[in-house]
Parts: sequence; C-alpha cells; structure tokens
Amino acid sequence: MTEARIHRSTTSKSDVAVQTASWLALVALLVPLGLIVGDLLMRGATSLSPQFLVDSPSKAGREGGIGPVLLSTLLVMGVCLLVVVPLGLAAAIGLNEYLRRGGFAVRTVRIALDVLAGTPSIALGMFGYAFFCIALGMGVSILAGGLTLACMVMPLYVRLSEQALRTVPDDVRAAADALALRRYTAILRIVLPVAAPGLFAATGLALARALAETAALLFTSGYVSRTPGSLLDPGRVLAVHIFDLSMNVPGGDGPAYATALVLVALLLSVSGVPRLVRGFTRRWSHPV
Amino acid sequence: MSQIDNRARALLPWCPMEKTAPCCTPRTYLEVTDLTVKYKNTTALRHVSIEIPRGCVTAIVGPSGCGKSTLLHVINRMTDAVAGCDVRGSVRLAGAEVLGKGVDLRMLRRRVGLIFQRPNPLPLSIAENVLLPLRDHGFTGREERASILERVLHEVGLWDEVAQRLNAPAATLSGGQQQRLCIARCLALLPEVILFDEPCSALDPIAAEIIEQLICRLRNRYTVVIVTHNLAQARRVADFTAVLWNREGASSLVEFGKTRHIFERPTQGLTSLYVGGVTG
Amino acid sequence: MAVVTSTGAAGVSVTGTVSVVGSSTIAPVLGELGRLFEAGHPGTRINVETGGSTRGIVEARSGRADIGMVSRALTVNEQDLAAYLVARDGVALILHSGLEVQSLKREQVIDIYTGRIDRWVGVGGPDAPISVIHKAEGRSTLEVFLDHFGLKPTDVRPSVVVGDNQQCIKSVASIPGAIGYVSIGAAEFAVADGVGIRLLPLDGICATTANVRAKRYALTRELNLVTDATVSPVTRAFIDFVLSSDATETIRDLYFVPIGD
Amino acid sequence: MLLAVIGRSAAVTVAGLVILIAGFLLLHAQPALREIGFVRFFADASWNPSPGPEGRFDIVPALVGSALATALAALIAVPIGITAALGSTFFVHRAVARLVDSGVGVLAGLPSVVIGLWGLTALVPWIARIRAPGASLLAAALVLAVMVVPTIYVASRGAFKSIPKTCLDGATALGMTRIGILRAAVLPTVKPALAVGAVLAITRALGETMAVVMVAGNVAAIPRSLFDPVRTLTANIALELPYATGLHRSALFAGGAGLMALTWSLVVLGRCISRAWSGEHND
Repeated sequence: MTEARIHRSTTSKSDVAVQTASWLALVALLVPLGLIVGDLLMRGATSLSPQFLVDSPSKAGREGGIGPVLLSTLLVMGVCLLVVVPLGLAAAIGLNEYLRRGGFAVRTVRIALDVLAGTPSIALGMFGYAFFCIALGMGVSILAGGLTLACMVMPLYVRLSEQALRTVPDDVRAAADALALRRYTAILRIVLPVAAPGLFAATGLALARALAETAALLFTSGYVSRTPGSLLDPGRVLAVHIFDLSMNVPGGDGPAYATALVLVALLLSVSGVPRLVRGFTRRWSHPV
Repeated sequence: MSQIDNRARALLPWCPMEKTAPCCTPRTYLEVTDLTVKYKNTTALRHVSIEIPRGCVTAIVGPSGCGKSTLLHVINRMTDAVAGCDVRGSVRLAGAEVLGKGVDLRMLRRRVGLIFQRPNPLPLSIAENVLLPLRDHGFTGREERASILERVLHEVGLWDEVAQRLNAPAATLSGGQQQRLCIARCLALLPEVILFDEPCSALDPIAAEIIEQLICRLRNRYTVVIVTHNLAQARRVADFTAVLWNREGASSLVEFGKTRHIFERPTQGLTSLYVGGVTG
Repeated sequence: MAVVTSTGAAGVSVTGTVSVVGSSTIAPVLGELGRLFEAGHPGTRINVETGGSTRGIVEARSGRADIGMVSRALTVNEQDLAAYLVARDGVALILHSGLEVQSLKREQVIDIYTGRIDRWVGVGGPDAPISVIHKAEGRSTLEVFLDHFGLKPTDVRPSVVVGDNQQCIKSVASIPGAIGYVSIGAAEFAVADGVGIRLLPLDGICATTANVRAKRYALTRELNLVTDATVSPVTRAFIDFVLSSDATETIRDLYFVPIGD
Repeated sequence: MLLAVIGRSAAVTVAGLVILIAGFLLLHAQPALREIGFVRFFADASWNPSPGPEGRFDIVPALVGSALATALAALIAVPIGITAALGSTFFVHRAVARLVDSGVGVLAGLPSVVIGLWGLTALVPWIARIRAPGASLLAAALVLAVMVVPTIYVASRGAFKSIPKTCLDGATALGMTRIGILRAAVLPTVKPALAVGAVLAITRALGETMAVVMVAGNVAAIPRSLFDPVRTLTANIALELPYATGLHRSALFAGGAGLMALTWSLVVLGRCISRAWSGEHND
C-alpha cells in the first residue's frame, strides 16, 4: 500500500492549524512513552547485565537473573502464536473473502470478537484457570497460559488481519473472479502476497499485546520461576515476574525495572520485524 | 501455431469455432430472455431480451446509468458477489441455461471472458498474469503455457513491447498496455464469448484505437459483446447494436438490429433521438 | 526442632511434586524454600501458585493443592484442616516521611481512620489533609488491624484503598500526608532502602521485627500452612523442611519472624 | 472450499468461546444473584461485602467508576490517537512515521503493572500537589488513556492507509487546503473504521485491571470531582477476589458478568454508529 503523501499545498491558516495539531498529537503520544521508558532506564539499568539474562532467580527474584522466566515467556508466546496465527488468519480470510456479504454469521462473529476483546483480563484469567487448567486437565502450565493468551489476543489479530486483507483493492479480486481462478489460488497467490506486510504488522502487534498481559497468565501459566521441563510445567512470564517483584517482594524494585527493560527490548525487536519483512516483500509483490 | 491450438482444443470440451459463415446469416449463440435485475430498492434492468449472434461483434449503447454494465455482469454471473442483487429471467449460452442453480461458475467464466473498464492486471509480473490463470485451469505443460503466452501477446500486439521484460511487474505497463494484457490473459483461456465493459473509456485515443482494431480481429473467432457510450466506436466496430434506455426508473431494450439500420434507419423515436447527430 | 536429614523423615529419598497454593504474601518465601528443597532433593518439584489465602484454604481442602498458604489465623470453620504455624508478621502504622508526627495514641488512630480527624494539625502535625490508606476487604492485615483497634469495616472512611503490602508502601511514599498499615518486615526493608516512609510505634513499643520476635509487639498475624488429612511423603518432607532451622535463615531474609525464634 | 470451512469453524469457535466465558461468569455469579438479589445490588447503601447479615453489596459506585474512568480516558485518547495517526500517515516524513509506529508498538506492549507503577510514582504525587490524596479519577483516566491510545492509533493508522490513492489525488488536484482534503477525501471513507477503533479502545479500557488498581484510589463511592478516588469494576475484582469467600466471591463474579454486559452493549452501540456512518456496507 503506497504511503500517500499530501503535497505541501499553499500553507493557509487552516493548514498550519492541522499541521501543528498533528505534531502536538504525536508529541502527546510519545511523551508518556519517553517518561515511562526513561523511568525504567533510571531505576532498572543498574541491575541489567548479560548474566541477568541467563541466571535463574534466587532470593525470591531479588538476586540472580531471569533466564527461566525468559524461556517460559518465549514458550507461552510460541503456544499463543501457534494457535492465533493459523486460526486468526483463517477467520479473517473467512470473514473477508468468503462471507463477503454481511450475512448473519459475519455480524455475530464480529460482535463476538469485539466482546471477547472487551473481556476483562482478570475474568479471562479465571475462565482460563477453570476451563484449561481444571476442566481440560492441563493444570497450571505453559500450555494453559498460551491458550488463554490466544483467546485474549485473537480478536485483535483477526481485526488487524482483516484490515490488512482490505488493503487489496476489490478490482483485483474482480479480475481473479472474472478469470475463474480457484478461490484458494486467488487468495494464496494474489491476495496474501499483497496483504503480507499488513499481516506481519498484525502479528507483531498481537505479540506485543500478548507480552503485556499479566492478570490472565497469573492464574493459568503459573508463578513458578523454575525452568519448565515441558509444556505441561508451570512457568512464570516476564509480566508476572515484574508484577510479583514489584508487588510482593520487598526490595524487588531494582530487578523488576530491569526485567521491564528486557521486555521493552523484546518489544522493539518484535515491532521491528514487520518493517524488515515489509522491505523484503515490497521487492516482489507490488502495491497496486 | 495451429498445431498447439489443436492440442489445447483437445483438452477442452468446448472450443472456439473455425472460420464460420460470414456474419450476415447470424445464428443466435447467447440468448437473454425477459431479464430483470433489482439492487435492494432500485431496478437496474426490466424485461430485457436480446439474441447475441455467434461470431459477431454486438455493441450495447445507451446513456450512462442505463444498466449496460449490469447486463454484462449478469451474463458471466459476476453479480453473484454483489450483496442484495436479485436476478430474474433467463440467459442461455449455446442453449445451456446460465442463471440456474448447479451451474459450474468456473467453467462458465472460462467460456465467457470479461474485460473491465479500468485495467486491473493481477499484482504479479507480466508473464505471471497470463501463466497463473493457465496453471490454475489445468494447463500442466510448461512449454505449452509459454507458447500460449507468446501467442496471445502476439495477438494483442504486446509481444514486441514486453518480450525483454516479461518478469517486470505488470503495474509498470501503461494504461493501454495493461488493458491489452488483460485481454491477452482472457484469450489464453480460449473463451467462446468475450464481454468488453467500456474497455477504452479509461484510455487515450491512440491506445483506444489499438484496442478497437484488436476487437475487429476477434470477429468470426469469438462472439464479442461490447458495452460503450461512444457511439462512433460502436458504429466502427459492431455488426449489431442494441440500444438500452432508462424509462420509468428502470432501463429496457429500445431497439436491436444491424448497426447500419440502427444508425441510418432507426425504427424507434428514442433511437433516432439518441443516435441523431452522430457524425461519421 | 529435629534437624531433618535431606533424605526426609523416613530415611528414604523422596520424589514427586508438591503443589503449594495461597497467599501472595507468603508465596515468595515458599518459592525460595521450594527452590532450596529441590536443590537438596533431586527429583522433587515444588510448584508454588498465588491467588490469596481463600484459594489456599479451598484448594487444600479439595485436595487440588497439597499445601495451602494462609496469611492469617484459621477461623472457626477452618479447624478441619491441619495447620502448621510457620512464622509471625507484625503489622505497623506507617506515615509519609514528610510528616514529623512521632507517635499516635490509640484514640487518635481510631479518630483518623473513622474520619473524625482529617487534618494532621489535630494530632500535632502540620496543617495538611490526612490521606487514610486502607486495605481491601478480606485482607489479613486489615482484619488484624480492625480487631486491634476495635473497628467495624463500615466505620472506616478511607481516602485510598490498596491491595498488597508493596502497593501500600508505595502509595504512602507517593501521597503526602498519607497514613497506612503494613507488615513490619516489608516496611523495615523499605525504610532501609530509602523509601519515603516512617514507622510509628504502637502503644509505646517500637515497630521492629525484634520486638515481634520478643513477643512484646501486640499487633501481629500468623502465617500458616494448611493441609487436608492425607499428606504425601514428599509433602511431609517439605513441611518438615519449612519448619526446620534450615529454613529460618530464608524466612528471616524475607523479613518475617520464624516460629523458632 | 477448505478455507471456507476453516473460516467458518474458526468463526464458530470464537463465538462459542464468548458464550463459554459468559456462562462461566454467570455460573459463579448464580449464588449471589439468588441470595442477594438483583435489586439489592443497586439499592444497598454501600459496598461492604463482609460475611454475615450486615454485608452490603452496592455495585453502583463501581459501575459509575468504570464508566467515568473509561469515558474520560476515551475523551483524552481518541482525539490524540486519531490526530497522531492522521499526522503520521499524511503530514510527517516517512522515517518519523516509522519511528512513531515502533514507539507505539512498545507502548502497546508495556505491561499494565509497569504503567501502573509509573502512574503511582510519577502521576499521583503530581496530582496530590493540587489536591490530596492524588490517587483519583483523573489519575485513573490518564493512565487508562496511555494504555488505550496505541489501540486507537493503530486502528486509525490502518484505516488511513487503506484509503485509495485516487481519492486523495482527486482532492489534492482541486488545490484544496489540507483540512478540505481531510474533510473531503479522508474522513468520509474512514469514519466507520474510526468508530470501531474507538469502540475497541473503550472496551479495552473497561477491561483494564492492574494499572487502574494502582492509581485510582479504589474507594467504593461515587466521585464528586476529578480529584476524588474511584473504584472500577475490574479493580473491585482484582482487590477482593484473592481473599473473598462464599457470597462475597460470587458477588464479585456478578460484577464481572455486569462488566461483560456493559461491554456487550457498548460493542453493539459502536457497531450501530459505525453502520449509520458508513451507509449501506458495514465494515
């Protein structure tokens, strides 16, 4: 999708107003980010060290590192993406390509997704505990945590994927229909390549939202800071570690802020990946 | 080139006819009877009946908004994808009903090609725009597809301009070239009927001229239906012409006949009014 | 206290998983003790989960958890569970460091928390509004505090309601003119760590873990482990380890007062 | 056809999930609804859910708290989010836009406890200087706005980017001022998407727990001014659930079910607005 630029037309008074308004909004958006990350750097930088990323926590997390926590986080995020990406993409394609006309099914699903997005994370956590851990017998584990997280992130992922699919103009779909291409050829070879950059951005943002989740995982993926042996072992994720250190452990603030810095670094790499890929996909699929 | 055509023809149950009798003894190939199309609360077409002769170029003219394009989109059932569109009546292609249930849309749209007003090449390379549909329709041989690609690009007069950059993105072609590429990929599927929906309205006169010559070359090998609001073009290109007009909120057929009769001796007042003042 | 050898009471090496569920106050201690126990007993896994004292009781009774962590004395209808007193934890009044108030009499505390006095000048402080920090319903420090001062939940007029201890400490440090109550250990560490709060003596006795250990300090709460009737060998071994002298060092390290002292 | 089947089945599982969650909440809320009764949830004098006869279960302060905090947060976050997205899509250099995008990516990923802690240590003392206690509706609204603005920014940015270039060029070719272009080409095409983006953000704010608990003051009373403390439904659950038993615990679940009902009605409302603005096709 080409980035549309409005050329510098004559700068009338109203234009200046719009220009400054948007600059003000951008600043208002970045100021809290700067303050928060600055605060993290100020308080957490001292406890950060390469060792911190590898060792396992000791003295209830006040010393040692966050190795096992990092591993648990990657596992939970892995389980979450393994469920969300295929299912979410299929739902987005289903909603956007097949059920194009606003039938009853499409409307109910859209509303269900929005309500799922609005479910309070603590309620989803309790549900995840009762459903995945107890009812399905996974117990408090990485798997249960990943699945609960998938429920939480699915609506966002489907909505963003749909938006990416919608960047493909309809007359390309009309051309494919007129040529009587099989539906899945049209989707796999034409629609998806054009929408690829948007889809990768969707995955990046969904992952960011998953990394930020605390309440839902506290009851489902567990509190234990030991290296998990299997997907059925409990394991504490970064966000839960930060919560526990800052809320339950006297003197846990230093490592808590350091862990938050590690999370910020992870987020930067996650939101950086789609841009890399966008550069790559731009080469062989061309915005129409 | 014809040797490849025979093998391709063997693959397909229907195949374009040989050189047929000249146009003057028309035999109906595409028959539209009592067609009514409604979108939610507006009626686009009411009780339209037309018999499109085989192997000839039929033009459908009329003021914009009189449902010309809707008629085309009904024939190859593109209206199915439009929400709230209700189609009644019958369209028969070589005797077989098109609008009924259980029609294989894939086979229908392969036999009836559609060229849009705005060129819409697939977001792929020039070659892929032709090769992908072929692969998807089961043309398995690589060299066979390559030869079809070369044949159709020659036919639309694009080969000399793009032979060196077949892998360049189709988006880099000019408007006229893109439209010809769309026609080429349609011809590659060996259709029987080709529907043109105001093919030249988005093009400059020179590119439009090339497209018109191309349509004339299609005569006798394909049944062509072209929707246009450019009366001079209709007069130049078409053997038969149908005039649609918007009366009482819906449009219907005013007159249908040989182009010469329609333009010189129209029987209906509305036709003479509309085509009146047409300069050569 | 019998020193338990690392091979567990019955001399045979124990293996298996112990699931420990309950109060988020005790969870860090049990988590650390679990890590030490696993180091000493290969093949065992101590899975600690939080969720509050109530969840500890419910899941210990239902058998879903082997051990329940309860940061309060057991109520009358919880006597069916076997209880093990692990440590005590004093509850102290803390003030925002900016206030010079040295001590508060019992009636003054009651007047502050019931809203009859709402400015510090009324109790010998600066002319600034009092921000009363109160705990959420059901919290053990809340119940102990209300019992000691003879207050009913509906009597209290809070300005801010908080949940865990650290949230209370950070709120008192951030809100000028704030008064709250929190476990002594956490508060002592915060003061040592330079956080902007001060501890108030209670009925003339300084609020220190030493006084709690010496049982001179009145306002304390129990930290219990509960189990249902059937206890697996590895659970028994772990409980003995927690009650043994090996564990007192870790308990003291997290600012609670072990039973042994 | 395979994709159609997967698409529909994925859609059904999602709808099923929502019903399961709602059922789970209602199941646990059943004892409270039966014993306390729907009326007392609104009629009781205060929220003191202690066991025994003198328990009071007035949920109104929490409902009002949630609504006020969310509305204020939306009032702050929606304009900023949309204008920022407008700016980064049309007015600033692409490198700046990319910087803002990754910045928002980080903000969207910060755990609510980190933003809550920053709120407690930075925002609350600053507000306390104006009027004690500092932990207040204003602090809650600001923190929620920071949590929610990335969602609106991303939704609006996607919508602005999907505007076909032809629309923009048409308006620019007429030499119209920037505002003219925005009003003519940009806003009409994206109004439905903006409405949905705003609804998504508001539902997210309603569901937020950790950050609000830190800064809102959590006093179960209807705030009379911006500086009074406020308790939201989610804070109600987060604070008391770990230690709630019996009737109190099931009353908290009733609060959770009430919150989902609030979210549901808000989503349907948002959808109607979006459809009304978008004429015939729904987004």
